Amino acid sequence: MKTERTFLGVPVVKPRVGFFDLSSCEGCQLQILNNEATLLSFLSLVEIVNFREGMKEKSDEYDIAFVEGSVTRADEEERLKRIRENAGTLVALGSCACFGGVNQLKNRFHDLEWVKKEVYGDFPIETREARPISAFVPVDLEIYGCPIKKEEVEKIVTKLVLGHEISHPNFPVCMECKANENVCLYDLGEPCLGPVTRAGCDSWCTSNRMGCWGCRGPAPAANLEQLEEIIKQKNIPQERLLDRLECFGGFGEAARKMRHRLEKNS
Amino acid sequence: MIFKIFQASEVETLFELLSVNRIVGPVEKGRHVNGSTLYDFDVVYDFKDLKLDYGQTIHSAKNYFLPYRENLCTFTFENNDWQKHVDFGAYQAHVFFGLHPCDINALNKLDKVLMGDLYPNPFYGAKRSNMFIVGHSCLPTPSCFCHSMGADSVLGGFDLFLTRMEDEYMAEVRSARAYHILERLETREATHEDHLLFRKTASEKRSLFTCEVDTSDLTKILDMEFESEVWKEWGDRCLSCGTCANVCPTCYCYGVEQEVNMDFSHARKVKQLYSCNLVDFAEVAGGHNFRPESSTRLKYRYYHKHRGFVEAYEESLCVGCGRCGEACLADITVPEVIASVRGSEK
Amino acid sequence: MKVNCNVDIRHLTRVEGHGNIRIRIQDGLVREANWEVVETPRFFEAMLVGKHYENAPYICGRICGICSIGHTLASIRAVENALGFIPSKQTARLRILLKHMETLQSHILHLYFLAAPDFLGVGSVLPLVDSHPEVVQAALRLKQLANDICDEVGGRRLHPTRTVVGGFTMLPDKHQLQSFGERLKKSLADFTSSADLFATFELPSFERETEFVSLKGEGDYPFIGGRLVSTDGVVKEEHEYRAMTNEYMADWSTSKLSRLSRGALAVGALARFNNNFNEMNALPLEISEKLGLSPVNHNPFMNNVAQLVECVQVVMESIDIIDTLLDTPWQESKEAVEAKEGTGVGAVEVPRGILYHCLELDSRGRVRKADCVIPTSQNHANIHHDIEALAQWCVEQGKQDKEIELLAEMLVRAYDPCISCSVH
Amino acid sequence: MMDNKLQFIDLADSRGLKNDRPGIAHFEYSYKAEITNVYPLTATEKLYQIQIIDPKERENFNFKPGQFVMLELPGIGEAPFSISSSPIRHGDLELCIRGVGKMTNFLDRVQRGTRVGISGPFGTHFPVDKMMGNDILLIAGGLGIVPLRSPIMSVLENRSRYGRVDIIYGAREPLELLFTYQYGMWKQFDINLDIIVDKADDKWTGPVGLITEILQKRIDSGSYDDFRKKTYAIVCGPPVMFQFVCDMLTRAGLPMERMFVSLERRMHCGRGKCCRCNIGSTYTCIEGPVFDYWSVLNLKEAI
Ligand SMILES: Cc1cc2nc3c(=O)[nH]c(=O)nc-3n(C[C@H](O)[C@H](O)[C@H](O)COP(=O)(O)OP(=O)(O)OC[C@H]3O[C@@H](n4cnc5c(N)ncnc54)[C@H](O)[C@@H]3O)c2cc1C
Ligand code: SF4
Ligand code: SF4
Ligand code: SF4
Repeated sequence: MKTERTFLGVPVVKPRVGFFDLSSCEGCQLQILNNEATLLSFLSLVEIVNFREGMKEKSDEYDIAFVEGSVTRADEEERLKRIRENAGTLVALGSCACFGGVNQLKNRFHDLEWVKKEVYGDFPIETREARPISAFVPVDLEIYGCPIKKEEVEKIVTKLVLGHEISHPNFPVCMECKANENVCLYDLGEPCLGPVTRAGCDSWCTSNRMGCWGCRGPAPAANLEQLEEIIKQKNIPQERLLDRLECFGGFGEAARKMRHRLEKNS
Repeated sequence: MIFKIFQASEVETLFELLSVNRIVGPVEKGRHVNGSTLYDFDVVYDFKDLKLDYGQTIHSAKNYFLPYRENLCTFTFENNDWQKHVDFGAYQAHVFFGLHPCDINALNKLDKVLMGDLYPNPFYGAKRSNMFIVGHSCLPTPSCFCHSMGADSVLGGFDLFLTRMEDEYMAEVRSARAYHILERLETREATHEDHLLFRKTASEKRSLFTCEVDTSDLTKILDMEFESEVWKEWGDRCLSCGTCANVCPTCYCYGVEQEVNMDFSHARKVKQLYSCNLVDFAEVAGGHNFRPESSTRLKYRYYHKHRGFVEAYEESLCVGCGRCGEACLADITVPEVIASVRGSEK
Repeated sequence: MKVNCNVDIRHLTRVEGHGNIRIRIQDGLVREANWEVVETPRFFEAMLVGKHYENAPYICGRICGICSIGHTLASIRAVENALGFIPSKQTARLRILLKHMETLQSHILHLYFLAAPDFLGVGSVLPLVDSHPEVVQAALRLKQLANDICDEVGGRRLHPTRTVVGGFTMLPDKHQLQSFGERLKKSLADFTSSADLFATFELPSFERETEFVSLKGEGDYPFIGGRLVSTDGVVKEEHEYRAMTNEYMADWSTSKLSRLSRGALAVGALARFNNNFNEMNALPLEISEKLGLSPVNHNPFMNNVAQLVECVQVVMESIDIIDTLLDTPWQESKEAVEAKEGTGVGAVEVPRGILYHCLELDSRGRVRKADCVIPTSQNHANIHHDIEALAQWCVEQGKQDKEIELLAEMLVRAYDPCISCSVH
Repeated sequence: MMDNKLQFIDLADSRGLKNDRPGIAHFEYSYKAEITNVYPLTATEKLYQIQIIDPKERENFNFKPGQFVMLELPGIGEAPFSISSSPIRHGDLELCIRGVGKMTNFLDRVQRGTRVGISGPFGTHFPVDKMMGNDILLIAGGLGIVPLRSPIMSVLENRSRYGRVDIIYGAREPLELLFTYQYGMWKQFDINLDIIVDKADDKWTGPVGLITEILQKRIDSGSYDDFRKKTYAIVCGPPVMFQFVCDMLTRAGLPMERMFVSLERRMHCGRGKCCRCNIGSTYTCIEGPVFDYWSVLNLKEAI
C-alpha cells in the first residue's frame, strides 16, 4: 500500500520500513515508540512492515531497514546480510550499530576465552568481538546516539522520505551546550567529551550536568591530543577520559592507543 | 547627560519599580571547583537573586536579543503552493539590569552591523528596540581587558548607568523614561565632590587591570603576520569547538537549516549562531573548504574582529570582556594570541 | 478428537529480545514443549571488570532499553552499599519517583502495545489506532506522562543522565513537579476506564503452582532494597541474593536460569502483588478485586492484571512523593562519596521483577567482579515449565493448532519478558 | 505603578523593518516566483526560467549583470545563484544551476510550475556601462560562463557601443560545455568566440588545452597600448584559473582595476549578516561578488 503524496510537486512515496535488532538493549527502537506525542505522525510518514518488538506481522519487502545493535555472533552476520539484500536503504540505528556501542567494551580484553569464563564459567557459549554493522555490509546512513534522539530521528527520517540529503552536524557538542547556556562541566571539575564529540543530541547529557561520554562518536575536527592535555592540566585522572573515549567505540583507535599508553605507564 | 546621586539601598526600589517588566540580570549559577562563584544572565524575579557585584558572567546576554536559535520563518503548504510567515520573535520588552560597560558597548557594535547597513535585521531590531538597560559599574577581573579595547566605559546605548561610589550610586540618565522612573526614587543632584569622587573611582578601576592588549598598529601587524608560525601553534591547540564565539557578546555569524514537518504541512527555516572556528564554516558544496586547518579558522576570527571590523567601522569587534579566554578549554586568550602575533609574548 | 499440533515460533514478536517457542503434540501426547532463549550474550559483567565504579551505573543502564532506569539504580545501590554510603531522604525519594515512572511507562507499554493486541485479536497496536482510538490515546497519554517525569527527574527517559552514585547531578524544577502532580491526579481516571476495558478481556483460566519471589515491603509496597521473600516462605537479606537466585545454565538458553524451593520460580508484578498485597492502597486493591485478582494467584496470565493494579499503586505513591518534595526545601543534589574496598548488592524491583546487581570493588574503587541477575532470567525456567503445563492443559481442553500457538505466545508475553536484558 | 510597565513598541515598523513591504528587499522578504521552464543543459546543470508571480514586483525587479539572487525552496534550502539572463529585457529570470548539494540536488527533481522564493538582487555587478567604448575580454572557465552570460547579453544588446569583444571559454570536456545553442548567435554579433577543452571526445574538432594558450594568442594579436588603455576584462571561473589568467593579463599590461572577477563563497543570507562569505571583514555578498582584481589581491586568503 503505497500512498502517493507530493512535496513541491515532487512525488513522495511512503516507504515500507522494517526495524531489526542485533546485539543491543533495544532501546533505540523503543525510542521510536517513546515518541508518544508524535508517534501517529511518524506512522503517517512510513509504513512499518517489520518490527518484532512491536508487531506480529512481518514482511521481507521493505525499502528502508533500520538495524539496531552490533554483530557478536555468526547468525547475526547472516541475518544482517539478508536484511541488506532486501533493503534499498540500510540505516545503522544507534551507537551499537554505528560503532559497536557498549558491547565492544569486552573487545578490550582481547582474550575472549577469559571474557566467556568470567561470565559463564565453563559453560560453552558462542561469541566474538562486537563489531559495527558497517564491518560486514555497506551502510547507507548512520544515526548516532546511545540512545538515539527521537527529535533527530524524526528529522532524519523525514528527510530520507523526502529525498532531501541528510548531513550530520560537523561541530562538537560544546556548540549545543553553549547554546543551552549550561555551566561547563570542566568548571565543576568533571571531565566531558563535549569538545570532541559530534553534536546533534542538543547536549543531552551536559544539559543535565552529566559530562558527555561520546556516544555519538568523534566530531570531524576532533582534537584529542589537546583534550588529553586539558585533562592533565585540570588534574582529572586520565583514566576518566579513557573510560569515556572507550565506552561506545566511536573513538576506536584513539581509545585503544590511550589504553595501551596508560597501561604501559602504570 | 543628567547625573543623579542616590543611596545604594535605593537600588532595590529601582528594581521593584521596574519589576512589572521582565527583568534580566546576573544571577548565581553554581560554584567553580576553585571555589569561585559562577554567574550568568537569567530572568530575575526576586531582588535577592540579582548579584550586582558579579565579576563576569559565563555567557553574554545575547540570547535575549540574538538568540542562539531562532525561527526565521515558517512555511505552510497547500495544494502545491505555500505561504511564508515571518515573525520577528519579539513579544515583550525586557529590562536588562546590571549590564557592564563592555556588554553595552557590544550592543552598540552589533547595532552597527545589524541595524545599520543595507539590510537591517528586524529580528534583532525588534528586540533591541524593546530594551530598557540599566548599566552597572564593575571592577576588572583577572581576564578582562576592556580598557585596551576602549570599552571600559560606555557613552550611550543605555537608559541608565549606575556607578557605585562608596555607599552611593552616581546615575547617568540617558532616556526620558529613565528620568521619570528615577523621579520615584530618593535622589539628589550630583555635587562637585561627587564629580571628583566619580573620577577617583574611575581611576582606581583603571589601576586594577592586570590584563592588557596592545592595539597600536594592530590592523597592519595582523596583515604583516598573516603567514606567521604562531597561528599554527594556536591552531594546534584549538578544539574547533565554537565556544569562544558562543560566549562572545559580539559574535553574530550564523548558519541556516530548513526542516519539514513529518506530515509535510509545515516547514521551518531555523537560524543557528555559528562560529568561524567550526570546521565547515567556509566549506562550500562539493567539499571545497576555504579554511580547512584550525589555524586558518582561528586566524580568521582574529582578522575579522581586530582588523576587518576596524577597517569598516573604525573600532574593533572585541570589547575585551574576557569571556572567550575564560571559556576556552585550551586556554586560548585574546591578550596572549595578540601578544604572540606582535612577537611580544610575556 | 485427538490433538495434534506443531508450534514453531522463531523470534517471538512483541517481546523484548529473541526467544523461540516449540511445541510438539502427537495424538494428544505432549512430546515436546520448549521455551528457547537464543539472544546473543553481551557480557556486561566482564565489561565492567577493571573499570572505576562511576562506570557501573552508566554502562549497566545499557543492559536494557526498557528498564534502564532500574538497572542504573540497582548499580548505584550496589556501589553505595559497597562503599557504605546511605543516600539522603531527598535522593531516596527522587529515586523512587523515577523508579515508579519507569514502572508505569513500562507496564503501559506492555499492557497496551504488546499484550492488548492479543486480546483484541490483532497483530499489533497499529490497527487499534483506527479501531480503538480512545484506548490508544489514553495509553499514549499515560506513557508520555510517565516519560516526561523520567525526563525531568532522571534527565532522560532512557539511559538516564542525572542519576549518579551519591545522588543526582541536577534536581528537577519544582514548578514542573507541581504540574506533574496535577497530571498524575488527573490520570487516575484513565485507569478506571482501562480497568473497564481489561475487565472485558477473557483471560485463560490456566494455573500452575509457582513459587513467587520479590522484595518484601515494610509499611510500603517495595521497590528499592529490603528483604527478599518467596511465597514458599523463604526469607533472605539483600546481600544473600545468591541464595535466592541459584543461577545455573541449560542448553536451551543463552540466559542463566534460577530456581529456589522448586524447579523454578517467578518474579514480576504478580509476585510482588502476591507477596505484598497488604501494603497496597485502597484504590488499586479495589481494582484488583474487580478484575478477579487476589493473593496468592497462580495464573501467569494474571500478571497483566497485576501490572495494571501496580500502575495505580505507583501513581498514587508518586502523587504523595511529589507533595512531600514540594513541601521540603531542596538540599544539595549530590553528596561526596569516598572510594574504598567492599562488596555491595543492590536489589531493585523493576517492571519485570526483582533485579540484583552485585559489585565487588577494590581499594581504588575499581570493579573487581560484577554480577547481575535479571528478572527475566529468573523467570525463564518458569516460563519453560508453564509452556509444558499449558500444552498439557490445551490437550485437556481440546484446543486446536492456532489457538495453542496463540495461547503459548500470550503466555510468554504475559511475563513481559525482557530477553536481551536476561542474557545481558 | 502600571506606568513603569514598558510599552512594547513595534519599532520594527517605524524603522521600515516590517515584513509586508514588497519592493525593498527587507530581511526575510522574498518574491514568490514560479519555475516556468526547466532545460537540462548537461548531465549536472539545468537552466531554470523563473517568473516572479506578482506583476508589480516583476516590473520592479531590476538587476545588473553579475548580481545574484537567493533562491529558496521552502523547507529544503536557500542558496545564492548568479542571474544568467539579460538585465535589459524584462523576461523570466534565468538561473543555471549545478546539482551539488542539499538544495540543488532536490531542485534537480523539481518540475516546471513549482513555486519558489526569490530574493535580491544582491551584490556588486560588472560595470558594463563604464566599459562602453572599449574592447572587452570575457574569459570563463567551467561554470564561470554562468555569471558571464548576463554581461554577454548586455553587451550584445548594445553591441555597437563596444569595440572588439572576445570570449574565451574553457571546459574540461565537450560534454560539459554550457549554452552551446547560443554560440552561433553570439558569433553573429561579431564576437570572437574561442572554445577550448581539456580533453576532446571523438566529435570534438576544436582546440584542446588550457585557456591561457588561447589567451596568449589573443594578447599577442593586439597592441600593448590597446591593452593598457582600451581593454576591460571579466574573468570567471575557479580561483586557480582566474588567478592564472589575471596574472597573465597583468603582465600583458592590463591594469588590475580593469579586470573583474566574481568570488563565490558560502552564503546563508546574502545580506551581510551571516558572515559566512566574509574574507577578513569583507562581505562577498555586499562588497562582492564582483571585485576588481586589485581588491582581490588585497583580500587575504581570497584565492
Ligand atoms: C555569488 C554566488 C553565485 C553563485 N552562482 C551559481 C550559479 O549560477 N550556478 C550554480 O550552480 N551555483 C552557483 N553558486 C554556488 C551555489 O550557491 C552552490 O552550489 C549552492 O549554494 C549549493 O547549495 P546546496 O544547498 O545544494 O549545497 P549544500 O552543500 O548542501 O550547502 C548548504 C548551504 O551552504 C551554502 N553553500 C554551499 N556551497 C556554497 C557555495 N558554493 N556558494 C555559496 N554558498 C554555498 C548555501 O547557503 C547552501 O544552502 C553561486 C554561489 C555564489 C556565492
Ligand atoms: S560541558 Fe562539555 S560540552 Fe559543555 S561546554 Fe563544557 S566541555 Fe563543552
Ligand atoms: S552529550 Fe555526549 S554522551 Fe550524551 S547524548 Fe550527547 S553525545 Fe551522547
Ligand atoms: S579558541 Fe578555544 S573556545 Fe574557541 S574554538 Fe578554539 S578551543 Fe574552542
